[in-house]
Amino acid sequence: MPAGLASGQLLEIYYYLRLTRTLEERLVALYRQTKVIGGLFRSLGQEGESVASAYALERGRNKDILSPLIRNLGSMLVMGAQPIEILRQYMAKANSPTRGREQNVHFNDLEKGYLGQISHLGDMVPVMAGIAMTFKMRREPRVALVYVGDGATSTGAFHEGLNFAAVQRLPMVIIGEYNHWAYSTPPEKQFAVKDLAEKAKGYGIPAVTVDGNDVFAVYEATKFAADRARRGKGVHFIEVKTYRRKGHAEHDDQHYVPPEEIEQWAKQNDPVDRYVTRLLDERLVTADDLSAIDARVRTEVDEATDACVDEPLPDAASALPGVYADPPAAERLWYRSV
Amino acid sequence: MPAGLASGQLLEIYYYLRLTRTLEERLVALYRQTKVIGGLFRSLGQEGESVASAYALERGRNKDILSPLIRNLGSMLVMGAQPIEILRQYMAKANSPTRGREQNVHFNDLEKGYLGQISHLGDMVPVMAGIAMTFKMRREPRVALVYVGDGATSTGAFHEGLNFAAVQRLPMVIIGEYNHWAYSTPPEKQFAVKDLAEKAKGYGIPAVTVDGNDVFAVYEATKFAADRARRGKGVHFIEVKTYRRKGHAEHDDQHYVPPEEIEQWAKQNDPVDRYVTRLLDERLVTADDLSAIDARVRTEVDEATDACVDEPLPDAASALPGVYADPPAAERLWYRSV
Amino acid sequence: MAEITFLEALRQGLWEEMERDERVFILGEDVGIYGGAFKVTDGFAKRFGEARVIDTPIAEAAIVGAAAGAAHMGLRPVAEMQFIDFISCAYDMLTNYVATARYRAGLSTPIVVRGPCGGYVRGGPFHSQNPEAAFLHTPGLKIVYPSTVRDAKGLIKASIRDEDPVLYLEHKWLYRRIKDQLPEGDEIITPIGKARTAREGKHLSIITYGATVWKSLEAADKLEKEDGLSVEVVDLRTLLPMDDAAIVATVQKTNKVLIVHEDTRTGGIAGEITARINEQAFEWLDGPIMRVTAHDVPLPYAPTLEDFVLPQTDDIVKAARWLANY
Amino acid sequence: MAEITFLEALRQGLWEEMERDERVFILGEDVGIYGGAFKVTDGFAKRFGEARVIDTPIAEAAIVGAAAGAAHMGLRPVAEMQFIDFISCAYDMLTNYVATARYRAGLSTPIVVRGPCGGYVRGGPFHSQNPEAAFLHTPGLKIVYPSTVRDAKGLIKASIRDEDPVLYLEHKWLYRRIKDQLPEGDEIITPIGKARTAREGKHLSIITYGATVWKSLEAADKLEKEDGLSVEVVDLRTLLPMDDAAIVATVQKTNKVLIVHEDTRTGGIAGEITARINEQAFEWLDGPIMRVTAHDVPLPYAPTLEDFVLPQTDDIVKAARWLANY
Ligand SMILES: Cc1ncc(C[n+]2csc(CCOP(=O)(O)OP(=O)(O)O)c2C)c(N)n1
Ligand SMILES: Cc1ncc(C[n+]2csc(CCOP(=O)(O)OP(=O)(O)O)c2C)c(N)n1
Ligand SMILES: [Mg+2]
Ligand SMILES: [Mg+2]
Repeated sequence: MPAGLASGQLLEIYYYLRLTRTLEERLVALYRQTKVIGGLFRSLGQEGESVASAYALERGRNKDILSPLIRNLGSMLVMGAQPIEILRQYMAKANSPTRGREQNVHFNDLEKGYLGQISHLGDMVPVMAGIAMTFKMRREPRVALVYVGDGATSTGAFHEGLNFAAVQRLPMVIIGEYNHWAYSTPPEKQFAVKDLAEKAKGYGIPAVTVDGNDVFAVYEATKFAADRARRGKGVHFIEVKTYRRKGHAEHDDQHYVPPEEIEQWAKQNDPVDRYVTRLLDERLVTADDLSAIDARVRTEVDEATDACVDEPLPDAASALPGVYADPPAAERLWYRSV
Repeated sequence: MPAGLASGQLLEIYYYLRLTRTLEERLVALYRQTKVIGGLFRSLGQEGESVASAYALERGRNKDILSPLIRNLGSMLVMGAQPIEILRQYMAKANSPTRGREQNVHFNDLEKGYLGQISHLGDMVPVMAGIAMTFKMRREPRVALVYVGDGATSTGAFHEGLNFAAVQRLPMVIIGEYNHWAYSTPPEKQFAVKDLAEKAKGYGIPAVTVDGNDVFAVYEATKFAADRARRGKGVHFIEVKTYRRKGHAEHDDQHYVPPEEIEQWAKQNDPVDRYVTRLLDERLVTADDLSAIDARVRTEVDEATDACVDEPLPDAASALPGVYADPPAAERLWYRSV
Repeated sequence: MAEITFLEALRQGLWEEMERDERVFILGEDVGIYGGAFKVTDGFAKRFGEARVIDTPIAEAAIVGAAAGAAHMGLRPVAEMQFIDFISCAYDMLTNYVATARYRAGLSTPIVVRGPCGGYVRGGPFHSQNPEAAFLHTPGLKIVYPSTVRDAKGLIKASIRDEDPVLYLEHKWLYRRIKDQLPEGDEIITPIGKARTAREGKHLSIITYGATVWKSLEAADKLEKEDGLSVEVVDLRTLLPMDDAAIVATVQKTNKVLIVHEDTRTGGIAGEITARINEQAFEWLDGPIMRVTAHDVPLPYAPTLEDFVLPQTDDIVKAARWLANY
Repeated sequence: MAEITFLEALRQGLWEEMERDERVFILGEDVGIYGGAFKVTDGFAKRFGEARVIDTPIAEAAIVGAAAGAAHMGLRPVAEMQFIDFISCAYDMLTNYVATARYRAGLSTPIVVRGPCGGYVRGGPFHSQNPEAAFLHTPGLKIVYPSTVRDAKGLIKASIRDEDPVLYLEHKWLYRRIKDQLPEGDEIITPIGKARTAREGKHLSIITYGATVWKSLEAADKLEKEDGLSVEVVDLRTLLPMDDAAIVATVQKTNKVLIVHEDTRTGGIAGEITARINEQAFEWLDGPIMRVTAHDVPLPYAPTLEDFVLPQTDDIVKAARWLANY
């Protein structure tokens, strides 16, 4: 079995790949119906690295913890985030994990193992270093995994956090996503090295570059890095080469991208297609296994959508509580009660 | 002649080395007499790299520009800062370059070629990148040189500024000062690489490590880097290995330093001693040449001290003007005139 | 004379300054071929070249710091923050290095840092901020915040020509919502440091800026119709340095002041305005200076929550009524 | 009962919390073997080990961010800024990530960020800052600023035990200048959010905090002796959330308010206090609320300049006299 994955696991990975893509397609439909509030961010063409890297972690109550970015929906699903939670977040529903306070994938469940990001790029690297530091202090065999985009590696926060973790030899894995774009900015305007791995080596940690659209390669690299970190050997950097096939967000028409480039990646280098081809070529699973999963995913996404699409937005006054543990709620402004 | 330096230049370099050390010794005396206001920072043992790197630049009106740190007094003197300016700064005199507003070496003369730092470490790297960017935009054959301590390489500002300069291929030289301490913090608690040069390579720029207490080595490395930058080949990083023989500032008793370590550097690896020994061994200058310079320096420092030590502090109300070009002055507070 | 949007006016102002003065250049994230997240610099790279419209790495401290270095050397950089929320990453560079440069070291640092700010657009906590209060106690920095099409253009031009660093705040909600005609030909410059009377009135003054200028005007109309109240609306336009003369004048005229801003109540700049009125026009007050502001919470994302947290026209109406009857 | 300094009281408070609760740990620059630039953590590494007293790289954003991550996991980090001036480098992390965490994502982030602040010590523009105003419009953050030996200890202990992030500001000028005896044995906790009446009075109230509490007390003595004025001095102790009840109470008692702080006038927190009094106790005012503050300049380094720029006892005396005669 490739990467020592049992066929049950191979199908589970396929399930998460398919779920990520189908769920995002559903979000696009809802976006077009103006049911999504704010922007919509796609990971089309990058689902492989998100799912495979998360799948290589130890999952379940209080195991490893990762910090996803807007294009790591797949990694959250692997850690146990539910499609209905994602749908509710994007539609700012009262029942969404953040009760309509924050957007899209910006939410967390530390027990399941994911910490929601904030928009300010790079900030999650120091924060995840702090989580890894806690694992080390408590001698818990746990790992913190943080994703960072090729563009976000230019931020001071990324530098401070990665260096901090490297010096302290914290159990942390960083996935550097070389997806060829930071909004409209290409890598050559973002850094002067060819590979993010070169950059990472400057922190005194091992760094590898893998084919980000090869599910098995990403899975194996992450497993190796996580096990190594778990054994107390410190931070490990994994660069995944992939491609952002959609715009920065749905509004972005990608006029700055040579169209044939997207075409080519879609046709020849789609992570899901490549995964399926290999599974079938090597007779690891049957076409029926896969179409069964496709059907199951469709049903799940349909049911999740139906269950929440008509849910109410949060009650206005619910905006006040929870700024502090104590005092319990911000005061209502005086003129609201005159 | 070593490094292609004529004997006149060799003596000039010696003059700046001696001037730096003598001037700092004078400041210590003034500090003990409580004439210095605030802290006193020494570059004892590091004078070589400051003087040699600055000496390798093109100097004179509107040529190269450098940005010194608290331990780069020597580099400022080479660029034309006057001993009396330094003395006045440390004593916060009315006639000091900043008229008592800022401390020690925090002042500038952009025409002579130095930009004063602010205390916040790392911030000068982006600023000097901006100056280098101007040289590039105007196609001026000028270079910006910025010093950064081993500790300050941990800051986000260093990372953002260096990466920015590297991507834009700006005419900039960075001197990374590996002086074994950041206040009380040793390099191994500051970064996980052995040499700062390894760190710099992660930015896609050439980086070398040189013996920072070998005046000729630093001079040659800087000259090479500056010429290269001048030719439009972009940023160059030079790590100088040296040693901070005094505490972070005069108040620091260095209890965290193995005393023999300081001893050893003082005895076997003092940059001035090494320079003198070589000059004499190779008969490049005579002992008389040197003692003549020693005498000249003593006189200059004495005269500068006598000329300013009894000068007045700034007039109180001079604190108000110059926050903006317009409005011309901050208002005096109402109760000062009731 | 064609109608143009607030955004187009800003764009024109930038464009004209780039044409007028070759020392002016733009740097920021995606400002080049892409033309900026909100298309403010659309077409600039084509016209002025990539050497004067520079796409930078994602590094706000480097953007502001590099702008400062270039300004020391005589250039006139205009730095864009993709959203003004990200200026927090350059907080140190702007407050410690840039703002103090002239005072501490005699350096001139004529830079403009500009970017989209403000809420009412479902941006959530990190794409809706109003950072003015965090920069108000920064001597050496100027802060301008236009609310009209004319001032969007007039203030960007004045900011670029100013000898000191200017933080130029542009409200996203105004970008395409506000339209006006500008006289062609004659140059539009709005002096920095001067407020504007957006509406004359005699019973009560509303002092405000940015998006809430429009909500205040709406409220003023309503109060006129429904209560026969004559409400004066003062648009500060420049927040730092503040136009004390204009503030005092309106207090002396109406004797009642309501300060309206979109920022949270606690620590918002209404406090500073209140203190200045106390010091300079206390005797002229016929009632307490009151505030209409956002609630003291991070700005939530759901429309129901955002609308509840941010000040609305009805809030202004209610508060003004209460104060008028005081 | 031995007399101890302000600094020793802070040190004791930290020490006791480290002894009491193994979840508490310290991180910062040179806090370990060196014991911190001002020796606040002197001896801690020896007693508690380097695993709980962590020397970090020079990276304030990482220090605060890592503290936040550890706090999410149940630890109680105390992060030291070597000088509070450098917190500007963590401005984004503290205001955007840390302060919003509970509200936006239900995360608990009980961290303390502490460091030496303030002037009167010839520190120049970058070693003398008072950052409180920049953080005042940050819902989710608490700000405490002790002025007494007792509160130095009581507030650090309360801050460490608080469920939310606290910015603990310690004035360098008080470190070794202020001494007091503390009862041994019984535990000293100063509740967050409660002001303190430093001096009872009936003619006029001075509302202040930090170093200027002592200058205000000095002024009050002088005014008593020379003018027979009875001046009340309120020490806020907690700046966020503010103790409105205490502020209103003193206004109702004396009807005249002078606000004194060391920060620059424009944008300093006196504005917020003035606004709150206007809203809650306007009718009780027999005179304008006036401010005694620093001038609006970066703090210069020369003694003559620093003394001129910062508020002095005589300034408070003059201003109070003026207000008393109003
Ligand atoms: C500090 C900061 N600056 C700017 C932005 C605006 N911004 C949001 S996403 C983005 C591009 C990110 O590119 P990359 O890190 O490569 O991630 P990708 O979108 O490719 O997944 C930018 C500039 C931000 N969120 N944070
Ligand atoms: C951003 C920032 N954080 C902390 C400090 C306090 N500080 C001043 S000097 C110093 C040590 C600097 O070490 P290094 O960069 O190696 O320079 P060196 O003193 O060795 O020349 C520290 C921590 C500062 N000035 N700026
Ligand atoms: Mg990218
Ligand atoms: Mg050092």
